[in-house]
Amino acid sequence: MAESETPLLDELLKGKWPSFIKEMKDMADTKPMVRDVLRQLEQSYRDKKTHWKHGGIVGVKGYGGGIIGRYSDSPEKFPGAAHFHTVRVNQPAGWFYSSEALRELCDIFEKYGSGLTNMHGSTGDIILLGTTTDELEPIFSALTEKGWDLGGSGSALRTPSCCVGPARCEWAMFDCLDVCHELTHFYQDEIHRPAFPYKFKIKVSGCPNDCVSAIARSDFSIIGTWKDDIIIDQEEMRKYHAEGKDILRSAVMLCPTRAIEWDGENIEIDNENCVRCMQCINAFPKGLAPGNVRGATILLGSKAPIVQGALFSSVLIPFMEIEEGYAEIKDVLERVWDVWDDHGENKERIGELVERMGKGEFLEQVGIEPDVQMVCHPRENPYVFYDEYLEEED
Amino acid sequence: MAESETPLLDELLKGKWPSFIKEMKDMADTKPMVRDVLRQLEQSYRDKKTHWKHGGIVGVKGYGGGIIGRYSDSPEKFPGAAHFHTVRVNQPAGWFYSSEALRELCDIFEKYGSGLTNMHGSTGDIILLGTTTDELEPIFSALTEKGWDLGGSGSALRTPSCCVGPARCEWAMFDCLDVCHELTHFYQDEIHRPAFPYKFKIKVSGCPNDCVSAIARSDFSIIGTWKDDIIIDQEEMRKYHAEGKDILRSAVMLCPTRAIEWDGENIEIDNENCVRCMQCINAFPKGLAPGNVRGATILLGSKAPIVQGALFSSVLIPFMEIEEGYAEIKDVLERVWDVWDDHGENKERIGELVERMGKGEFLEQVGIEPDVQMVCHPRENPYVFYDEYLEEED
Amino acid sequence: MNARKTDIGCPDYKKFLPPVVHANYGKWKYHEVLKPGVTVHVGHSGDKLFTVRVGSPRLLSVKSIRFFCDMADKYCEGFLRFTSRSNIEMLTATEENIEPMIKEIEAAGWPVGGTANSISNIIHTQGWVHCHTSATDASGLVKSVMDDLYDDFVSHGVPGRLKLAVACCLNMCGAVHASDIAILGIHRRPPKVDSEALTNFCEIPTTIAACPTGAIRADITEDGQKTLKINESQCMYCGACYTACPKLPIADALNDGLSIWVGGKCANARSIPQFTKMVVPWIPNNPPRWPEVVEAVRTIVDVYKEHGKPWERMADMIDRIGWARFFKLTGFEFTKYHIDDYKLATKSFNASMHLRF
Amino acid sequence: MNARKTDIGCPDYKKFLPPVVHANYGKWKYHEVLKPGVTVHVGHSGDKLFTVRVGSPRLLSVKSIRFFCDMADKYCEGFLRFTSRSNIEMLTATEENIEPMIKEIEAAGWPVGGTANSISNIIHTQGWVHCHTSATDASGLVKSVMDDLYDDFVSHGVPGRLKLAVACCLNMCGAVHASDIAILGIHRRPPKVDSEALTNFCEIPTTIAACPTGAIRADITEDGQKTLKINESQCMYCGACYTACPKLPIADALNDGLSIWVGGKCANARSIPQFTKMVVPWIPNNPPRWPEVVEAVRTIVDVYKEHGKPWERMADMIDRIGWARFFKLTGFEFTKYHIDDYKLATKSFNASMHLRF
Ligand code: SRM
Ligand code: SRM
Ligand code: SRM
Ligand code: SRM
Ligand code: SF4
Ligand code: SF4
Ligand code: SF4
Ligand code: SF4
Ligand code: SF4
Ligand code: SF4
Ligand code: SF4
Ligand code: SF4
Repeated sequence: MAESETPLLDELLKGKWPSFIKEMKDMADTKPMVRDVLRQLEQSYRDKKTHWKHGGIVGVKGYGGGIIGRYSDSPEKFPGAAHFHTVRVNQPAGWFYSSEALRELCDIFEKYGSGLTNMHGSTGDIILLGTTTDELEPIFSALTEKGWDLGGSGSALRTPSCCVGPARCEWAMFDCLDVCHELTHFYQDEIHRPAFPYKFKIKVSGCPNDCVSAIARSDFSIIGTWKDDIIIDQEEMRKYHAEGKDILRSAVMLCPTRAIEWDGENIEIDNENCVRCMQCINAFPKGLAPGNVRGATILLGSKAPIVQGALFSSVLIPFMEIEEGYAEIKDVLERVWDVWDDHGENKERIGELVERMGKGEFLEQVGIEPDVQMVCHPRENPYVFYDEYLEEED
Repeated sequence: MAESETPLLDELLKGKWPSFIKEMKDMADTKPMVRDVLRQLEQSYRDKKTHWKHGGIVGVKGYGGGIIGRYSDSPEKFPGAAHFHTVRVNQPAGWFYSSEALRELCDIFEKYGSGLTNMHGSTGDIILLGTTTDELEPIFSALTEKGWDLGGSGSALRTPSCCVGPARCEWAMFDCLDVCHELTHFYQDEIHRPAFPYKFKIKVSGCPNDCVSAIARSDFSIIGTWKDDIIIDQEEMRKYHAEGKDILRSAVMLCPTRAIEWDGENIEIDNENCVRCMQCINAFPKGLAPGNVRGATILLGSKAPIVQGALFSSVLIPFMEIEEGYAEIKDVLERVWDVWDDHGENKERIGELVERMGKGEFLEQVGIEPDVQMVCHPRENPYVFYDEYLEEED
Repeated sequence: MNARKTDIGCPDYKKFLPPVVHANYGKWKYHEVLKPGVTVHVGHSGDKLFTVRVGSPRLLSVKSIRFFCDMADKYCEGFLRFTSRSNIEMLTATEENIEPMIKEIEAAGWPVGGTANSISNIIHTQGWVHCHTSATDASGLVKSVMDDLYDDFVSHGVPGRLKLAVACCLNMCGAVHASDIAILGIHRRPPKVDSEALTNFCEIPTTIAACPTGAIRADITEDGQKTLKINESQCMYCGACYTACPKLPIADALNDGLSIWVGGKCANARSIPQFTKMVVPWIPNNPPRWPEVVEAVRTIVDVYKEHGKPWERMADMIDRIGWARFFKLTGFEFTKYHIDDYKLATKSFNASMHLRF
Repeated sequence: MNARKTDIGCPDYKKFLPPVVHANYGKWKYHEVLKPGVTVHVGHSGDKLFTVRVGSPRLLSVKSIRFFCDMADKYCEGFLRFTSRSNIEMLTATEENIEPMIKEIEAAGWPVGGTANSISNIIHTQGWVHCHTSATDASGLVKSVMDDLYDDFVSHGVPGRLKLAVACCLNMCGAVHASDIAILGIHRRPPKVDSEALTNFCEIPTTIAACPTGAIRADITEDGQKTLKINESQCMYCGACYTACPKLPIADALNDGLSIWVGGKCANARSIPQFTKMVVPWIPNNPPRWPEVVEAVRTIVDVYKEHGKPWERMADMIDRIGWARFFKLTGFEFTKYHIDDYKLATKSFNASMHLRF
């Protein structure tokens, strides 16, 4: 591709950070559609404006999602960009790959599309960035042939994702990869056939460090924690100390509830006041470890700001033991969906429903006992709606 | 008064805390109206229900407030309680009295009313608890004769109040008694002739300890603070230490921004991070004192919860030097009232107006520059309403 | 206008300041609490002002006021003041006067205390003594609770200052929304509609507009009269409609009662001001001594005494130990009614993994 | 149904785990960061797993992916993974492989780093590369900013983890609402109404209902066509109406641009999760390299480097030093637009005397 066609974009070939323009140019030589997309992008850089139109509804047979339709607003100028749909491919839990499997994916993407990807989309999917309507069925066949399926889009369950967890992290309180995998498989219908009031995301983090931002970016957040005391290896703590690690400034003074004492010899933790924030453990992984009674907290409702303001997920089940098969998680999930089905308005995320309905009322609907850990503090206003009042005859 | 008439109330004569029933009974002997009020109260104790009706509009000539009308719902049963209006008398700043002045008040109250008072009402007034419509003009004349005037009620400026301040406190950053007195006198018309959308309260505290709860209970809160460094007397600190006072646990560890260091010999304060909370000064009044550049913060908008939820006042002017005559305070006050007059709805407190209008917009209306100290943090949502946008020709 | 005086404002406070205050006005150096109820303020001049704080029921007869005037004349050069919590403060520059004065005051049945780490007087309101919207009696509650807390008024036995408030309805005249412990009278049944001649007393549109939840709408009685109808499931008993329209009485002996709140504060020391939080949604009215309320307050005070650290206010302690532990220690039940569902409710949800087990 | 496969879900992750992971799955003991980009995880068994983290533009061609497959085959027994920030992680049990692998990867132009106290990759979105509602280009911004922050990716020079995000419109696909530093594309001019054939493309009631501020109402054009009218003073440019109706284009070259945000976080370490806060309301789009944005981010990073204490995230640092000082140190102007006026605005007001001078 001649440099002169995209002088502005070429500026982005400079600099040390790997360039997405280089990635695109690498494909442009063999893929005319990429060349036109680049030319259209150059136009955007000149106009300071997108040149994509609203997506129309495109997809594969039997699925209501997984493809994001995308059309150029100037197909006459950029014919290769006329269609440039996204295919969302459901990633394996934890984003682990064998080179063999990845190569198969690459071959498919190169054959049926632009050969460009996002590894990965913000929700977690493998994204094939750009193909035409005609190629959708063929690419779908090729993918399923090799064991791949589409991810979610629209008012559906979105592709669940999880942190690396037990595969490479000492702090995973349960098998987050397996939970993610199992939920993905168990709810295939919910992923592929949008039937919810709006989108619904699940993210699974092995501990409160929350390396997949479950608390901020998933309607249903499953995050590991523990119930019993932090396990202390005093010897290792003394070693850290001897190495010059500052236990005072990296743990004691940073503990949000000041639950730690360190006298230069021994560390002591007031576990009743420990809020399981992870700070001391993060700082001293050899000396401190989460307890043995491990499980997860379920939190509900996070989302981006459109249009009532962003929400974080908030505690729905303070502690749940995670047992193989994950029946309890599924049970809660389905009860939440039922209430959402009955009461959710169109385009109302579950967090917004809880806000509108009231969390107390929502708990009752969903059949979960109120627990003080669900709130930062009890109500500050006296405006209680009582279910009933006493009458003379009572 | 025969004990048998009020058996339930008589239970409240027992116990060590001074009894309001005793106070009432003490007057009942000479005041039949008090006897009937007691009988009505006994009835309430039996019925678990008030026996007062909505107040009608009563008052003294030329004033729109200062009297709270109160009528019995059973005047036939309790004729002495048929009328039992409250007279709000504006207290002297700081609630200081000479015995002479108090005695004069007592004489007036006994002559023209029940002889019962609240010393004081929650807003700060001296309250004469109970008189009849006929006695209102006479009592008003008697009061003004002796130098007393009524306080506020209704949609008016309410009686300002202030802490004991410079009269007996080392921490008063300015003369809160004088500010309170001056504003009371300067705004007599606003107090006596309700012309606001709703009530408006002013409270003045000499320092952030806020001994009159200005931040929680006044629309316009004037609270003392200082700008420069905390004054340290190391010698006195060492004495405290020698006496066994725990500087670590009473100051260092309680400082909200951890701005204090104490090495057993010297105390050091990072004044840039000190948020003027007063804790360390409270704990060690001989060793630490507020700086010399003293003034006040003006905060706006606190109120009880009816009906949008309770509000605390929030920062309007982070720091104002307090100069005799208080022209700057008056100027701000009047600009606030102007905006309220123009935009406030009926029964909308100023804090509610700010909420509805947006604080940024309110600041513009009232002519005060936005300052980051007015907020805990900048906005968390992207929903900015811009005043204007650029057009092609710009 | 004739000679009728108006707009003279309050008397000048300067007339009422004792000489030692005049001399040291704005020039105090420090203070010390000598014992419960007795403080000394020392001026840069070296002058001393002694204050003796006396508990008061706030509702005072002229007889009692005159008694304190007598005390002031005898021991305080004729001056005294009241505090923002309605206590009486006897002011003297003469140290020797303190003990005889205290003796005489105590002998007359008045408690001396309320300073520093004691439980001071309870800020309260009118109740059945004087108000038409009251769901309870404020003075009776205060008397009952203070009888029980008496020892904490006359001693310094709590970890930090402990500020109590009572209000008899949601209007919260006083300090309920920002107190360490608060008792709040609440209605709990939607107003009854007294259709008879309602339109003579009430403006229909104003009344409808008064309801913050939109629970009220216009209606017609069977005999064709204009009236109002309340959607009961939308009502949270604020009484705003009753204030607008006396034909919507909200008081109801069976359902009126008390709620208990904790953790509010106004001072900026350590933590910023905090709103009070509801911990017991409802206790029935049980006059004349409300034993269940007294018991609940006592429970909270005991937890605070045992678990609070020096200087910690209730809010600070709970912040440290957590609400879960507070509910466990007090034995109060946590219900769905404790979870905010009003306008800013979202901000009260625990949107974090900070949990205690 | 025919042989067409559907609903097979994602492949089993177990197939893709390297042998050392299989052997130590769920049995890791601790980890250490050996140098920027290189970590070791040690199992209770004593086994070691080394990870080399490589920066990625996220938008990868199959060519690049195949390159990493080659590297995996050569050094990692054929396995690799991606992180939640789109970095590539090469996984090996063989310590000797680390250096040659790094050498080869770096030689091909890929940076190794992003661990611990470095600035990791920027979570971002589609922008002009693929999205119809974008107010800016995400990838170009990321490239421009990361070129500038490159040294902080390959070293451990920041006080704590520093997480960046970019999103190209208010939908905030990704992490903008909870990041240490975020760049957000915004529109700043109300949608234009393209009345022509509007009713063919848009449902009038749905579009009116889509607006959260109620700024849209039905209207009639001069020639009697049904159309929509926007009350511009009520519009805050969220684009919700454009999503519902393509005939309300909101993109506008002159007014679209970027806002800069700081202080969000998701982790629960120390403080609870925090939303990001707006610090620069608007910078015009200046492609291809957005120098003003790069400069603003650099300013923030420098302040953080100078004033942050170990482990402190941006939010923790600002909490300690105060927002006033943050604005002073960065030189950003504080305006009325910084003050929240949306639904929960009240909770962001400083209702305290905690002030810094
Ligand atoms: C591809 C992706 C961005 C990316 O570059 O990675 C994306 C792209 C779009 N998002 Fe998103 N969202 C993507 C992750 C997110 C996330 C992050 C996450 O899932 O962790 C969020 C914030 C979390 C959340 O769900 O709230 C997100 C919040 C939104 C919203 C706002 C929803 C809300 O309730 O606030 C919209 C608007 C809508 O749904 O109408 C939206 C809409 C869109 C649409 C479909 C635009 C539209 O209005 O039709 C975008 C299509 C772009 C395109 O042409 O490819 N996208 N979107 C991400 C999905 C890839 C994947 O499947 O892996
Ligand atoms: C007498 C007093 C209580 C007391 O026992 O001390 C009082 C008594 C009444 N208050 Fe109050 N308020 C009194 C201080 C307060 C305070 C505290 C304060 O001023 O520091 C508040 C909370 C702060 C505030 O202003 O928000 C307060 C908040 C209310 C409200 C709720 C206003 C709001 O916007 O939230 C109402 C309802 C109303 O205005 O309709 C109210 C209404 C009333 C009325 C007039 C009842 C009514 O609806 O008509 C009460 C008359 C009772 C009676 O029969 O005597 N009162 N009222 C206090 C005034 C005495 C004085 O002048 O010194
Ligand atoms: C007399 C009075 C002012 C007045 O004008 O009437 C007063 C006087 C003093 N206050 Fe106060 N405060 C008075 C009501 C308040 C209030 C308002 C209230 O009680 O409703 C507050 C805010 C309440 C809140 O936060 O909810 C208040 C919060 C403080 C604080 C901060 C306490 C804290 O740690 O949170 C201090 C500092 C301290 O305790 O050393 C303080 C300190 C003081 C000092 C030590 C100031 C001084 O140097 O003289 C005085 C008290 C001696 C003592 O030990 O009691 N004063 N003080 C009020 C006495 C009320 C009473 O009879 O009990
Ligand atoms: C690989 C990855 C998980 C994954 O499944 O992909 C991961 C891996 C680790 N994280 Fe993370 N985190 C990863 C994204 C996150 C995220 C999400 C994000 O970046 O968007 C978060 C929450 C972000 C937030 O708060 O906004 C996150 C918050 C943490 C924290 C808490 C940091 C804090 O102090 O606030 C720790 C603890 C620590 O730093 O020691 C942590 C610690 C770790 C450890 C040390 C866990 C372990 O023992 O292996 C791993 C990091 C080695 C290192 O130094 O980087 N990880 N970590 C993600 C790498 C992203 C990247 O390429 O940079
Ligand atoms: S969330 Fe916890 S378990 Fe998962 S990778 Fe991060 S630190 Fe490890
Ligand atoms: S995990 Fe957090 S809260 Fe618990 S002791 Fe460690 S630092 Fe403190
Ligand atoms: S508010 Fe401050 S100045 Fe006023 S009495 Fe209390 S401590 Fe003293
Ligand atoms: S006044 Fe408060 S913030 Fe300032 S140093 Fe003292 S304790 Fe810290
Ligand atoms: S709180 Fe309610 S009942 Fe009590 S005095 Fe105030 S308005 Fe009357
Ligand atoms: S009591 Fe309050 S909520 Fe109930 S109907 Fe009346 S105004 Fe509405
Ligand atoms: S943030 Fe907005 S413009 Fe960017 S991909 Fe998401 S929806 Fe599209
Ligand atoms: S951009 Fe948002 S606020 Fe503006 S008119 Fe459209 S929907 Fe309404």
